[in-house]
Amino acid sequence: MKMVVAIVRPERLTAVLEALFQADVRGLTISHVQGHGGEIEHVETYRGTTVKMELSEKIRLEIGVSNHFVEPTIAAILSSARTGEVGDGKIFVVPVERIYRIRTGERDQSAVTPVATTESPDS
Amino acid sequence: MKMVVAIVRPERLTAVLEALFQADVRGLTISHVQGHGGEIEHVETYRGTTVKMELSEKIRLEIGVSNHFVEPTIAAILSSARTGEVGDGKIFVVPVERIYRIRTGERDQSAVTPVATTESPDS
Amino acid sequence: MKMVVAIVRPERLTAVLEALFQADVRGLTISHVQGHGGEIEHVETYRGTTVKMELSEKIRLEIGVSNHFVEPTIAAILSSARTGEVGDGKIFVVPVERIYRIRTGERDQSAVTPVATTESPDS
Amino acid sequence: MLISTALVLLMTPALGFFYAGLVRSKSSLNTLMMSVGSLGVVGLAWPLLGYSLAFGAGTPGIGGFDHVVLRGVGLEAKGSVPHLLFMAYQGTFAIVTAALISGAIVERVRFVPYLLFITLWSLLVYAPVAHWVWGGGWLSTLGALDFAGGTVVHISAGTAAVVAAVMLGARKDYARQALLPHSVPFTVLGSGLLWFGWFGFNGGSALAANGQAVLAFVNTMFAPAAALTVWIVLDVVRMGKATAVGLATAIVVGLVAITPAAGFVAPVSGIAIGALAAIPSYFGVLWRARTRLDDSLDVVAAHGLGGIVGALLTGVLAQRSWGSPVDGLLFGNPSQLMIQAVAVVVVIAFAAAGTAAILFSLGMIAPIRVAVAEEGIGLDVTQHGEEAYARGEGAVLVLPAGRGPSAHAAR
Amino acid sequence: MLISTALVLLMTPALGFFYAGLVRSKSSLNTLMMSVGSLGVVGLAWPLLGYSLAFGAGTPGIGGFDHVVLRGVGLEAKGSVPHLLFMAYQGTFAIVTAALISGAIVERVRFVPYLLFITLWSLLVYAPVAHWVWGGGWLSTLGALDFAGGTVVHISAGTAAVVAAVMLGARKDYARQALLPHSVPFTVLGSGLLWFGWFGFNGGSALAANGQAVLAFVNTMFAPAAALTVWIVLDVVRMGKATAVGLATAIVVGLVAITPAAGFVAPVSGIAIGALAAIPSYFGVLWRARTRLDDSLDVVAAHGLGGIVGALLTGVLAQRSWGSPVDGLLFGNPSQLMIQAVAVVVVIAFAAAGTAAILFSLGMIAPIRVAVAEEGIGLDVTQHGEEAYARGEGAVLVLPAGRGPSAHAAR
Amino acid sequence: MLISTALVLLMTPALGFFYAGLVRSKSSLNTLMMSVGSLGVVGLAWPLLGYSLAFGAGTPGIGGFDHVVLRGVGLEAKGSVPHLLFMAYQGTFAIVTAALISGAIVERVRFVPYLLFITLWSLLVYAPVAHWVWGGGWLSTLGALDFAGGTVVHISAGTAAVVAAVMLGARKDYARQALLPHSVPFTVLGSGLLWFGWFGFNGGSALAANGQAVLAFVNTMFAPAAALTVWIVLDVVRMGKATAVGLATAIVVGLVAITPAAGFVAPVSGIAIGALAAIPSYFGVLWRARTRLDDSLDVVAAHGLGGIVGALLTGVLAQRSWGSPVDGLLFGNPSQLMIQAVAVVVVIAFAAAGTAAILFSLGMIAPIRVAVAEEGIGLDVTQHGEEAYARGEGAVLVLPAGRGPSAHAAR
Ligand SMILES: Nc1ncnc2c1ncn2[C@@H]1O[C@H](COP(=O)(O)OP(=O)(O)O)[C@@H](O)[C@H]1O
Ligand SMILES: Nc1ncnc2c1ncn2[C@@H]1O[C@H](COP(=O)(O)OP(=O)(O)O)[C@@H](O)[C@H]1O
Ligand SMILES: Nc1ncnc2c1ncn2[C@@H]1O[C@H](COP(=O)(O)OP(=O)(O)O)[C@@H](O)[C@H]1O
Repeated sequence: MKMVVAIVRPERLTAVLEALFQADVRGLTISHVQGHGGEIEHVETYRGTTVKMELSEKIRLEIGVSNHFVEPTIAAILSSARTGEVGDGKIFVVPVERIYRIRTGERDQSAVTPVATTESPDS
Repeated sequence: MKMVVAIVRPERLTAVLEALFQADVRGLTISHVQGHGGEIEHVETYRGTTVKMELSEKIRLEIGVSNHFVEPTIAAILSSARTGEVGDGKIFVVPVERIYRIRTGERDQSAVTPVATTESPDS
Repeated sequence: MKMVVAIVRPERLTAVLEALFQADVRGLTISHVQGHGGEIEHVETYRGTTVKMELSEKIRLEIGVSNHFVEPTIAAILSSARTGEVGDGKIFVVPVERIYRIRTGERDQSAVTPVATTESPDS
Repeated sequence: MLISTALVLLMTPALGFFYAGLVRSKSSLNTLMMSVGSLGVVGLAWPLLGYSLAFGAGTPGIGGFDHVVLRGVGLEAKGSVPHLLFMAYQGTFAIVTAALISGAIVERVRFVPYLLFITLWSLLVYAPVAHWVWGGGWLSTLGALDFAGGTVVHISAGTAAVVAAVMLGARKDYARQALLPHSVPFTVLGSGLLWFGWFGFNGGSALAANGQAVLAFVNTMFAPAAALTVWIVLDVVRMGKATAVGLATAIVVGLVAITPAAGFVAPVSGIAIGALAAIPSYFGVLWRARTRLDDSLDVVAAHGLGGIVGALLTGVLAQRSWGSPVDGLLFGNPSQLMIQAVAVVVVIAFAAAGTAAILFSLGMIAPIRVAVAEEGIGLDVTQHGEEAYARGEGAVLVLPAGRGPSAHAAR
Repeated sequence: MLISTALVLLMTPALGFFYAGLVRSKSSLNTLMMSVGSLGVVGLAWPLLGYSLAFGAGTPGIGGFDHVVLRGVGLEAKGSVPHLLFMAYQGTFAIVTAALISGAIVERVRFVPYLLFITLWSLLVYAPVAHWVWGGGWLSTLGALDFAGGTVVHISAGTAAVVAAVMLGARKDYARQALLPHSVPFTVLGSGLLWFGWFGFNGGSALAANGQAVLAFVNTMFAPAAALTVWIVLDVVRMGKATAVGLATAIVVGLVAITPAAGFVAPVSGIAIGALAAIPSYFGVLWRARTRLDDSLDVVAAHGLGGIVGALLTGVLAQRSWGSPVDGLLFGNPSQLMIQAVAVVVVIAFAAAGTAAILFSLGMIAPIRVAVAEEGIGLDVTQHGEEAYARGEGAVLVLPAGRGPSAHAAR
Repeated sequence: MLISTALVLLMTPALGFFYAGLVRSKSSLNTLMMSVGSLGVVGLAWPLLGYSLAFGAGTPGIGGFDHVVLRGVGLEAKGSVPHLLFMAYQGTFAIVTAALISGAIVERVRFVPYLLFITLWSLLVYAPVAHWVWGGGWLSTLGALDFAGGTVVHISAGTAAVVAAVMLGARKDYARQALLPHSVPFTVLGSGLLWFGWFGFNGGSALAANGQAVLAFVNTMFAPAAALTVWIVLDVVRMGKATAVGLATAIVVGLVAITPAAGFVAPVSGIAIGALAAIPSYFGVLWRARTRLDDSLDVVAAHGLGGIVGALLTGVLAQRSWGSPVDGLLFGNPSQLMIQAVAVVVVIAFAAAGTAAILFSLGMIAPIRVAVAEEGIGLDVTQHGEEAYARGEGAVLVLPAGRGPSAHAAR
């Protein structure tokens, strides 16, 4: 199993969620983050104080998936989050050793499988 | 060493923290996240605009532990975070290669060991 | 490739960013988190209600780096984030299997290499 | 008078902010609307019926129906102000009194039953009490002093608060989790605007811009200042720190305590009332938090206790030389204190009985509390389908029912 | 009068908060400044020129230039108030009317062109219409009733709103993404302060603290209460839930509708106007959201529709026995309703044409809309170089240009 | 007058919001309480002692003790208003003046020493200066013009601000990190309410609703409008962008500058004063940020410079034909400008010396600054044990000391 961590632009979030749901990825967690990369900094002024803002708002998605879901998840994000401008973000794939579903205590494969779906255990 | 990442309900946080402290897990970091899973969506209306809210508030815990602490940590979370309703959240266990304590520069085992406690180095 | 995750004090963030940029680490993502460790708790009172605050504000940095960048990144954080008081935070190094740059679809090494820089592919 | 009325009207949204700042974010809109809603329902019930019950000719116990739907309320003078304006001014009092109660029962009440409750309460509890004291009823005959509403407004609301909190029970998390104010600045904003509005409340109660209005006004300025200072001292002595929530509370306590006395006592007595009233309320707040009584925003300690202390001290410190119709205990008239005590006790008893009866009856028709799960989610989403501070992530537009595919395609 | 003027002035920041709460956080300062900016530019243009165009002696169509730069505006009485005060009071109306329009075009307009637009609008559209109705122009000769600005203020602003929204186009995300209010408490705060200020707006329009002022005042209190209650009922019937944004909107609708009628109708009629006006505006808001018209904050539904309903109902319910110069339809004078309708139609036509002309001309000189990318980033950063709620992470101080290394070393 | 007093009282919480919005979230409550606390301690010290020092009969240098604890302050007329009301009105000025200083020393001062400081300051600095100018002291004998407090309020507070900022030193992060406003909307809210309250400040200073009050009122409306417009122009010229913080600041600068002149200059001169005053304050703000002077919220640039410019321009533009007792330079009386300059210089010297003496003495008794570590944590938690926006995670209820196990079990 893997954890797919993606940093995307806030304004693409709706599109990314849609793409993920269509790829049958239904469990995910997001958070507000701020990122620094190649983006152009913007300047703000408050009275006499001028500041360069080095960070821009991003959304971080964290998606635990079983192995055969990794590719579709990445494909969905890549296609939906892209604008082509600097600052589109990154995807990281991190190995996961175990997953539990807290509600039932189920482990690994079944922990990330929505109840209605069945899939071959290949994590 | 492992990183235990747990997504739990905000209203269970107090209970989870208590359970972790009792299991002698004293170092952890939390953040506010929003999750999508099997939860029932709720609808909001602002004047003529009706929206379906696909995400619900969750808390993410991130706990770096040495290997023999993994089981107690998971057990503590599983028992304290459960309500039995859909939306209780997940636990992910991710491998960690190194840990540093910034204050001292200590590494790995000793970096996650509170000063007062001693334990066998088995990570 | 690795993901370096660091928890630092908010008031050290400016220094940490500076140190990282000087170490040529230019891609990173931060978020607001709250941590519990050995810090002294503080007490707050709202009318008749007295509470102990078990969590203190921290900043979490998440930095995806290629292997030969791990050491400089850690060194930069360790030196810039330290105050010597309890509560300085931790660094975790997590293995990463793949990295994508969303804008271009580039993978791994080149996904975390700023356009202007060249480096040997050794992840 | 016009401006006094506007000032008192402003007190209701101000109260909403005072209260909303003190609750958790997930129920803050609901708390705000508990006040603002009163502007709607009580604001409508008053001209239609309430005013007549309170100020219509009637028995010593209650007014009649002669002014229902504002019949006979025109621009002719009633005392020194036009009748219509008098009615509106009194209406603002009814609105804010009903809204005061909400502080005791935040974060757990269904919105529509709540609106019914305060509407009925304003008609069946507030209007009679107002009649007794100000509408020519038996308490005014008895000679009870209540300049601007210590008994009518604050004691009756404080009593209703405790009864409602007991009958509806505590929030599920009360005394289990820390329930912290989500926005102390809003609470301070509310207290600042309340103070501002209270100048209309007390200053306007002289019903003219005369010497008594000046006295009431000045007392309304310095009594809270004294309460504020005493509260800071108590805070610093107890904890070494003065709290912002405490300051905001102290302002309200000082205002409540001076209300029945404002036009009847010397300015120095006004300062004394403010200073003295801070003490019982301060310890009342501390004591309440140790009990099982989830009077969530301390309506009892602030308005109930503050109102009682004010009403009794009025009986002690009132001075004919400062315009009071009778002297108080300190100026040689001990019986006035008795009369004040009678008024306090009777109003408490009546308001308690009335509130209980209304809540009980309503509870027969429909549940008043929300479900436990809804309490967990928060009342903003479950009662109003809104969030106070929406960020919009993960919000998916729902096409309005009537928008067919063609309309959509046309875009 | 003094205090009425101050109250109306407060309405403009209040409007800013009402509007700013309804937009996304990233453009909230811009929205707030669209109102506050009007205090600057329209507040300066009025004494320099606008007042003369509106109230200077002139033709039935427009005033003259005799009061330019306040020439001849002194402390001598104009009617019952000093001329200078009359000018200032009218100025507050001009300021708030121009600011009203901003609600239709939030989150997409460049700030400086916007300021030019409202300045010109206040001179070329508002001033003539004010002249027609209040400055001795042809609509006052015709006998159109407009107590405190139903046509002049609300219908003209509502019309300008729809024209501007159409000409500038919708926000890029409109009807694609959910655009949610970032702070409903600010919206409620704004509506509370608007109500408070509106007492000056309507109450002051009698230009004296007389019976008519009392009537206007009382109507300003109970009409919104009725609108509020009706809105709650409609919300509950439609969705089972009353919304806070709805409550805030209802207050404004009730206030708008009673504005032209405030000093001319019986209090009971005032309640009826508030209650009736809630209905078209309620459905107007729903209907608008299904269209492509991004009148973002529903200026048309609240001010346009509310103003029209109010203006027409004034023609129906006005009563000479309550101080109106003529009776309305219900009291035996059907022609008044015709006159009102004429006023409504003419003002709509003129305001539409004028707004379009100004926007078109401005658009020739410079783009009025921001670039699409700037819309994405938000107008606060792109137009003002500020964030409403900055947290300061990753902000690096830029040394001021003039600070050389020596100055720096000195530290 | 009553309402003017209420308006000025509202200015103090308004100022609290203006200031609190400009600081970091972690010290925002502290900043707010620095203003609200003044309502308590200065609000109590004034009737007890300050009023007597300022307005009691005495020497040209200071009043006496004849009105201590309000002795002899009753409802009899003092000039055109009741003595008691005059005292209260003046009290609101003392309160807000003391609170103004706090802007220079936010985020680093212990709360209780701060309260002692402003209390002493109001007695030892403010009261004498008020006596000189308004209480029959030597500056009024000299003929210095100060309508509503340009020297007494703004110059004295601005001077105290710079002295306190120098003596207490800069915040530890000043000029090292970006210290950004945590809530610009609160700052704008504060400036809006300040403007509203300032109508009482200037309008009420005529002590009657007469022609002079009208003039003062109108000037209070258009001078800030002019300052606002000029500030926007300066911002746009310098950076291409108008800022919201700038707008809020401009309003205050315009209000400050017109204060000494409000009832003495023609409306057109008032507009000129507002417009001219924006310029030095604008560049003052820019210049200050390059220095080591951590006058954190620019009290000196806004109130000090604005006050000086206003006081001097009063000497230039005052006109007997508009009610001023003497003409200014432009109207043929150059000596008035000299007198104004003397008043400015003397008040600066006295306020500087007095402030330094008080701070020095207090510093002998107890440290005034918080520890460096506390500055890092923020003053809300360390000084008040509260957070402005608590979310409640990780908050564990502490059982009150007195709650024994039995009481707990009973639950
Ligand atoms: N090495 C990294 N580690 C973590 N996050 C990164 C890294 N590089 C970039 N990011 C995140 O991705 C965002 C966009 O990255 P950037 O390099 O500017 O764009 P692009 O991928 O289009 O070249 C950044 O704001 C940051 O949040
Ligand atoms: N695959 C996943 N990856 C990351 N987070 C997840 C994943 N699945 C669920 N979550 C998180 O767990 C929460 C609850 O999950 P859900 O599937 O609804 O409940 P349950 O585990 O009770 O079936 C979600 O809101 C989301 O935050
Ligand atoms: N085991 C852990 N897992 C995750 N985060 C931790 C862990 N231990 C500490 N932290 C984070 O580091 C912060 C400081 O840790 P603490 O142990 O108090 O300080 P120190 O490292 O100086 O001993 C905590 O507030 C928490 O955010």
